[in-house]
Amino acid sequence: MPKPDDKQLQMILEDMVIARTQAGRLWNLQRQGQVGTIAPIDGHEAAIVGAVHALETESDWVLPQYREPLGLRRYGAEVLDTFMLYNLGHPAGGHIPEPIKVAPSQISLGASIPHAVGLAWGMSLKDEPGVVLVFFGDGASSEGDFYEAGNLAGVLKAPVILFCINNQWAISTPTHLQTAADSFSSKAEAFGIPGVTVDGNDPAAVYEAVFNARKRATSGKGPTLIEATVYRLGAHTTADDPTRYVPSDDLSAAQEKDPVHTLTQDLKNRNLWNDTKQNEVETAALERLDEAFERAKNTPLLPNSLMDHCFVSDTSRQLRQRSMLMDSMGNANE
Amino acid sequence: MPKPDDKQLQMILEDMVIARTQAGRLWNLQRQGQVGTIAPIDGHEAAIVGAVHALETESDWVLPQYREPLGLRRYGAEVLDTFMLYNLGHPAGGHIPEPIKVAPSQISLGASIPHAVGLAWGMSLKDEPGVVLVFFGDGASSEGDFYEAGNLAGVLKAPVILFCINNQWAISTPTHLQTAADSFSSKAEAFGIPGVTVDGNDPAAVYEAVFNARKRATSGKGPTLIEATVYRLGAHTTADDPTRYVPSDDLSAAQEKDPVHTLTQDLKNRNLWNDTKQNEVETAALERLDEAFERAKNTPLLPNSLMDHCFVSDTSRQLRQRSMLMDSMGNANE
Amino acid sequence: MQMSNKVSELSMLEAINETLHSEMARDERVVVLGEDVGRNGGVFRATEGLIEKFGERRVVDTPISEAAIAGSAVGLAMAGLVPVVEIQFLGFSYQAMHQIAGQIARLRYRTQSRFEPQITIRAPFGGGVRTPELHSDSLEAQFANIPGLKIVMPSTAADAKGLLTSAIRDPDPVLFLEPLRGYRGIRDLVPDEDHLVPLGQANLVKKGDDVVIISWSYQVELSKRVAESLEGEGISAAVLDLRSIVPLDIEAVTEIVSHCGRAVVVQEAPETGGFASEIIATINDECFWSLEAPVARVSGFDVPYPVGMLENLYVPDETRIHSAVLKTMESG
Amino acid sequence: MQMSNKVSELSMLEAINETLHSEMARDERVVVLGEDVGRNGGVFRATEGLIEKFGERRVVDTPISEAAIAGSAVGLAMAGLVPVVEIQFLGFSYQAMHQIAGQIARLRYRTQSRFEPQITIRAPFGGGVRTPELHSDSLEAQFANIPGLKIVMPSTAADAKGLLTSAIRDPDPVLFLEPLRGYRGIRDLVPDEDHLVPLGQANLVKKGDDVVIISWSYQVELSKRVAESLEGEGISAAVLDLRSIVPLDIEAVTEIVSHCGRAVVVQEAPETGGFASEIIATINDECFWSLEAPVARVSGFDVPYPVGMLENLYVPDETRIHSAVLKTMESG
Ligand SMILES: Cc1ncc(C[n+]2csc(CCOP(=O)(O)OP(=O)(O)O)c2C)c(N)n1
Ligand SMILES: Cc1ncc(C[n+]2csc(CCOP(=O)(O)OP(=O)(O)O)c2C)c(N)n1
Ligand SMILES: [Mg+2]
Ligand SMILES: [Mg+2]
Repeated sequence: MPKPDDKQLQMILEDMVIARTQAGRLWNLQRQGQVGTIAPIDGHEAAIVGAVHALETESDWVLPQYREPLGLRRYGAEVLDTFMLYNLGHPAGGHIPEPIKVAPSQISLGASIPHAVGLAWGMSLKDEPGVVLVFFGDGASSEGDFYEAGNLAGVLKAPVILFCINNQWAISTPTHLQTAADSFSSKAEAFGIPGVTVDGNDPAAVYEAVFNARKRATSGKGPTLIEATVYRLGAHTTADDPTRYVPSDDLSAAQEKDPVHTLTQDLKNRNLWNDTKQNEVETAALERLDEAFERAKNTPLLPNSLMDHCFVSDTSRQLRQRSMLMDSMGNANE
Repeated sequence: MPKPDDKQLQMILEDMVIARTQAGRLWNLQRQGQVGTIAPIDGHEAAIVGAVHALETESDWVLPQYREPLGLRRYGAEVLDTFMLYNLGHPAGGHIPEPIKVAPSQISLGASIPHAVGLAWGMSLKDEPGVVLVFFGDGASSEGDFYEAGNLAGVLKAPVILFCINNQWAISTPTHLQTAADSFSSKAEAFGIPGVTVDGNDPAAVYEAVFNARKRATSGKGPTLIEATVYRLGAHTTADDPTRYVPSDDLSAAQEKDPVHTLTQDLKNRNLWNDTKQNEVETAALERLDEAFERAKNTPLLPNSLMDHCFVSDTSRQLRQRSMLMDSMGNANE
Repeated sequence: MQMSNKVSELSMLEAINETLHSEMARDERVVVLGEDVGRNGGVFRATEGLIEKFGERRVVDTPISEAAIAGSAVGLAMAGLVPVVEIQFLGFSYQAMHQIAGQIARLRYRTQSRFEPQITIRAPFGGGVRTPELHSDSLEAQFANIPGLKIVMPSTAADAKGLLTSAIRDPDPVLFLEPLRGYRGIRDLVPDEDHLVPLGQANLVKKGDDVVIISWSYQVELSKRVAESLEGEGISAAVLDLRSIVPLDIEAVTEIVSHCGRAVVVQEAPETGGFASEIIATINDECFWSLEAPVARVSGFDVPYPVGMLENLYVPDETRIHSAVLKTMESG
Repeated sequence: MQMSNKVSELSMLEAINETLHSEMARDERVVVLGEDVGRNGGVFRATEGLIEKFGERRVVDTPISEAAIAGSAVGLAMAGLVPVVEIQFLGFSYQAMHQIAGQIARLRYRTQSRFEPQITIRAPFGGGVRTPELHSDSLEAQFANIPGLKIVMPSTAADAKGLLTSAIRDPDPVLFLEPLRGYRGIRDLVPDEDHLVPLGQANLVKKGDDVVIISWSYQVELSKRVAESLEGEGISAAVLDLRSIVPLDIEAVTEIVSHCGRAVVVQEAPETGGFASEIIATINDECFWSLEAPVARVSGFDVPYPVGMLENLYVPDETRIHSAVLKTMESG
């Protein structure tokens, strides 16, 4: 049944509203200097949440770029908890605990795509069930990593879903300067795999595309490239000033199609959602974010963190550096 | 007039026969330990020579991979002379003299493709006429450089011809392990540019494809990806043993379609070629190769060659290294 | 005061932007390419105003393809243009390593000067501003081991102008590395007129007799502060700003180390294989006998560049430089 | 003679091939991937016979995509497999630099050990066999400045087996660099049984009292010959084979340098920023006071690795090592 039923749509909307609400609070926290640079999710909710709801969280991996974490709630509360540590610049922000099948954010554009292919390939070598879905942007699709990995995935028939969120911008670079291809999904031709473009503002369409790609992958037929077209409604990040380059007409037109508003309206019309529910969800989302934020702030920063986890055990030079560091911190505490 | 006329076909066959003949002699020289590793041209003659004959040597650049030099005779005698220096491991083997628009061999697979795009782009920025044709193999097409550069070329509408020689093998790797794409030319879809596959054993077909691509490029319409399908009739290089992996049936089938034999037969049938001509051309080709080889062997190796041409002028450390080197060479001569 | 002596107080970022403007105006062969360098003026505004002034043909927003950006610069140079490339953060030069190290650095050598790589690659790097991964890494030593690349690392706004001008006009490829912390954190007087600082000449920014602190890029700023505070403690510390690590001003290093007899080398990069090692090896080669104590090095640690909360522990600070100097003074 | 003491004379190539066979047999998580590693058995035959024995699922001929090869190894490791990657020549690791340096080396650190990069990358390199461009370059110093990578460079067939076994079993990523000249040019007695040489333990291959020659990989072979010939000249030269440059056996370096008081470091890489600098810096740190002369370094030159006819001038040979030792003996 590739289409999400009403119950699923309600859950999808709930996750979308939560993501949007928490993104707003996070933006404010950044403006107050409480967390580091943030890449807002606004406009991407349907694409991300719709995709994730078509996965089996127990068997399927998600490898995000950096805009997705707030949309991955379905994978467990730990995703948000870890994300808040990440936003603080805490080293534990890179460790989403077992058994959650979500990788931490990837800053190096495109670099996770070969990881996804290798992971999917490895799972199939081990005859493990499941697929890997890797998120990346229209901009990231220009990296050699995307192409090399997509081509490799095609040859290996790896159970991987290459999920390109085309939000029309790579920072200030519009898609027509990113590629002359007809669409990002048409790049699938180069890999000999199917490519589909879906309206990323329509979570049901996204769900369906991922559902089908998943089925294809798990039945040994190999990868699919999905392009979800959306519009980046916010800034690239808190460090960006989109008024320098985003035409305001384009933005207004896109706001008309805001995926959160559209689905809210739709479910309201069908009596599957109402303002009370909306308020409840928003309130709980903020409480949850604040709680995660507090917990993150109270997570001790172990003095060993700087030197730990480079190698399993220190080289002799690292040992010396570690003790030098401890000495100097001891001095600083005196 | 996209088709080569009979006169052109005769010139094409002449160049093909020369290439094949010289390749044989070069192979023997390598076997005698007189030159370094050689990548034979056998089977690629029609694709290379056919392509080059559709170019304007005064305005158009050729950036080879490593299998092409013997097929570039049309660009001038200096190409062979330089190639022989290259085969000896002489530093002057990298310097094809001005004004010949041919780059030296490229060992790093795919690496010349962005160069070609940049060069074509630069020529169009300077409003210079001409196009750039870059040769690369089916194997090289899997490098990120091919994809990144192809995509960039599409965006810039650079006057470049991406010429992929699909000889069915990348050393021992057959094309079905190289990509799952329907064809190498279908990768053009990813760049939003036209892609065509031509029979690389048919020099007229190759000529026509390059002629059309050139016209497209010079009229500002941008790049074309051409795939010329051939079969590698020889070893990958003198260091390779293809009997380990090339099915002998495939090889025999390919030998039936040997481009040099096919065109020879064709022109003979039409009284445009005969055995006398063939003998003349072969004899002259060998003489020419031997002459180039002798000249290369007699080209002095200047003691400064090791340190020259890194920077325009030495750093102080290089100066010290240079004098150390001169001292030790002085000592060695004593 | 003469025209040519006029100066303005600029941040390092402003000095870089101004230099790009004047070099593009001076030489029409100069083209600027990179991610977001056009309409957006660069994510740090280093290329601000260029596209408006010089147009879309000479100032090009590229796809996100570092290898194709660096690789196409080779072709642009072959066409006789002078590409000035921006890699958005130095860490992403890894994506272009085969083009930078394998192609750009060797173009002149492998073609015996048939082709000339007059290419400048600008990239920000360095710690202290809590950036995400791969934005802060100091990779200069990795590039220094690649023959054929010049590596320039200014520590002042005036030098940024003088060295970038030289870099763009230099017929050899130059990696021009800009400290993130210095973009707005460094301000000084910059000549308004054409200003050239030759590549390969270190700057003795502070004289001293007891010990010399040798560094480059933003660490010079910290070294100066330490050297000044040491005056109060009766230690006369010189500060040598290398300005470029390739070419390395071996003579300047030798002279000041021979004079002081003691040296501390400061870098942000990890200790193992960092460029400080090369400085120490050079001192060993050139003026071993004048050393009164082993040369000290202050470095990042041998772990990947860490997340924001750990950054202050990782990046050398005044305290660490200060105590390295004291230790060196006590030694021997 | 006990079973476990049996040895066979093998070339370094044979030792590597045998080790890959035994590690694949021992641990079914081990998979081998790379260009031409399957049907062809590798362009040097290092992976010969593996595909026949372990099948196409565990021995995979990949497309020519170094970045995807290294990058997919990260995913394979995340899946719990143990990838052993071949990069056909070390020079082409540049194409994968963003995956090796930016991802593999940091996987454990950035995920605080949620993911473990038990990945071995094998690659041949080094001069003396007149290869085309980028086949011979010694890039070890560039990798040594990337925290999170171990770098192993054997000089004997026995060590190749012992170190490769350790590398494959090591939970951290290891770059295992194989000298082209050693593939067939080095032969020695290799234990038939399981043989492990721990990573990070240098080998004092020859004792000596007057001077120590420190090197790694094929240059150890030359250094040994020089040291032996020096005996006849009345100079007692030790030879220290580092075996791995990360981890570096600082203790072994310190001990032998302190004992001899004089040292020569030999590398094939270009001088500037080569790993010899790091050895000299380490000696400066650890045993400066026992030095009786500056440490000498013998290196390639600061130019790109040259074409075949110039190779003999470029790569350090016995004559250059010999004269560096004599000069060091005369110094001070
Ligand atoms: C390899 C690499 N190059 C450059 C950057 C700098 N950068 C960060 S985000 C970004 C734009 C990414 O655009 P896209 O992939 O479309 O994702 P979006 O931000 O639109 O979601 C760039 C260029 C980077 N992080 N990694
Ligand atoms: C970047 C890079 N990776 C690997 C190699 C090693 N190598 C040399 S030739 C070759 C096969 C190339 O195949 P293809 O591009 O099809 O060209 P062909 O030899 O068939 O003409 C390989 C893998 C290389 N030279 N460069
Ligand atoms: Mg985008
Ligand atoms: Mg081929």
